[in-house]
Amino acid sequence: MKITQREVGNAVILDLNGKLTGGPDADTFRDVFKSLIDQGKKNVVVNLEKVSWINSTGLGILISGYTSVRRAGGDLVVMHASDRIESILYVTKLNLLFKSYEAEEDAVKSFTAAS
Amino acid sequence: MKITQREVGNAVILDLNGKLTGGPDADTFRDVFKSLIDQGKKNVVVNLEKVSWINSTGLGILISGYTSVRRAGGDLVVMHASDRIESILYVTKLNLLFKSYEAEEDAVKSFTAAS
Amino acid sequence: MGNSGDQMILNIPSDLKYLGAVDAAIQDLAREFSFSQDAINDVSTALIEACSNAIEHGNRFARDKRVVVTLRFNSNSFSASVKDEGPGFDFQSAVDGNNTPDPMSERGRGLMIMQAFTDSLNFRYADGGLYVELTKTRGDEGPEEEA
Amino acid sequence: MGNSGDQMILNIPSDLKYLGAVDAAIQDLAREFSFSQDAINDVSTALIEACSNAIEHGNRFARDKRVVVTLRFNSNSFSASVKDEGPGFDFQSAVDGNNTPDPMSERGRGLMIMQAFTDSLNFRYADGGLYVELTKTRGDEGPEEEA
Ligand SMILES: Nc1ncnc2c1ncn2[C@@H]1O[C@H](COP(=O)(O)OP(=O)(O)O)[C@@H](O)[C@H]1O
Ligand SMILES: Nc1ncnc2c1ncn2[C@@H]1O[C@H](COP(=O)(O)OP(=O)(O)O)[C@@H](O)[C@H]1O
Repeated sequence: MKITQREVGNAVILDLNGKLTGGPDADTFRDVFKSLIDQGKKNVVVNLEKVSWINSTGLGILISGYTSVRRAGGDLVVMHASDRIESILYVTKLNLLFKSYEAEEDAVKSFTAAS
Repeated sequence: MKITQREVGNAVILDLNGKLTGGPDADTFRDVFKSLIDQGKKNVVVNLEKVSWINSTGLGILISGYTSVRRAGGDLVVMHASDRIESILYVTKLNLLFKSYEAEEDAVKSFTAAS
Repeated sequence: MGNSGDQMILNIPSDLKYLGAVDAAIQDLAREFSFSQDAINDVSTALIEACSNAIEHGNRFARDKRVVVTLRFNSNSFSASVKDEGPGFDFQSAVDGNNTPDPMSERGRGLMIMQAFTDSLNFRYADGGLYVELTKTRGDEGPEEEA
Repeated sequence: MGNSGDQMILNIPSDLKYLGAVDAAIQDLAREFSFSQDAINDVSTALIEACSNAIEHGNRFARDKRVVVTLRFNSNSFSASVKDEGPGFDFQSAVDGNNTPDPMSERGRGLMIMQAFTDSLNFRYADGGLYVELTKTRGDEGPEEEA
């Protein structure tokens, strides 16, 4: 899985590309979040548009990111999840933990509303 | 493989969808060409945009279509072939038999130029 | 299970890198057998989950241990089995128990996912490994609400 | 061929319906092993051709005969074999001969395609069937001009 970062407003968008399956991905993800929080960036949008699928270990990676930004006083939301991924979030009730947006604009705005 | 027909100018466009591999596809294709020629329609554009791949038997299906329209005084061209299919046409030298177009407009115009 | 000839067998090493190929094969085959996109997503998700567990918990990523996936499509259902070379686990109490982990827990959602996206899920220990057998009935789309 | 554990085996019935799943699996795996898109297309095309022949000429579409595809990726090449349960054929003269058919012929382009899209192509009769073995070197993209 590849991760690229960009900033929009007061949010950091992580564009993921590939499959989210644990293993080496977990370490990459943890490093990215650690460095974001060190820089005081704690409002994170995870863009799942180019994520073809995810397994339960991949969900764990998202949760670990969620936990670290929440601890730092920020939040994590996802956007552009496919139907397949949406239904996994629904079944695992993780849709109650992190909000899922269809439009980037709305995902970015979600932080402004909260703070 | 699914075939849908539409007419643009004096050409019939066949939009293929699926994989072109011989077997039952060969019969479907032959029937479509027979009925086209019976109706005097002999300028055919085969749209390969939604054809994910083709094997050598699939090439044979295209050649059989080509042969029947040529016999009737028409022509067959292809359009929107992927890089993968283009390189198969090149290797088998079938690019010398039927012209390949990137734009539908050019494919349709090719018949006007010839007649 | 219909004609026994109508099955595809995928044999992979214990490496997550191969899961994408398994997923891609199931997706294509399910489409070929006219499953709806929702049903295709469900079976792929459940099967990938079973394979992930086989690689991680069953074979513990051992290079010399294999995971064997068997796919069977017929007119009204899809069934599959995933076989590892591991020690198995106490699946009866896992299945009977409460499979909903703490919302913040990073693990423990695999069985829940497999149950939600299939119509039947069965575990069996044989031939030196765990068989996970799952079935999805055609036209029965969407995740099931949990009991 | 590198670590023997690093291989994926696909076992399918003699039915063209299964070719798409084989193609999808190779494509995903080749991407996972960082092959370029051109190289991925080449290996998929050659392999699908070998499988088509195994199903049609080798097994003659017999429901009870199988085609076994073995895929091996390593740091500098991809190699694969396709095994059927058929009678084989006189591959030596086929390979030595002129493989360019009449332009209007509807058949006879399979061997030509397999040769063009691989770096080595080998036929071998063993275990009651034909093995077609092919190799593609990494970074060696695009079809080769014919000799
Ligand atoms: N193939 C398997 N072999 C051995 N143990 C397994 C297997 N699949 C699941 N398990 C056991 O069941 C537990 C729950 O699995 P699961 O719900 O997928 O969550 P997770 O994989 O995140 O632990 C695992 O932690 C493991 O102990
Ligand atoms: N797996 C196989 N088993 C038996 N014969 C084969 C096999 N593959 C190829 N052949 C023989 O080689 C010939 C040429 O194959 P090919 O170039 O692929 O053209 P085509 O399949 O269109 O005939 C076939 O007609 C067949 O006689």
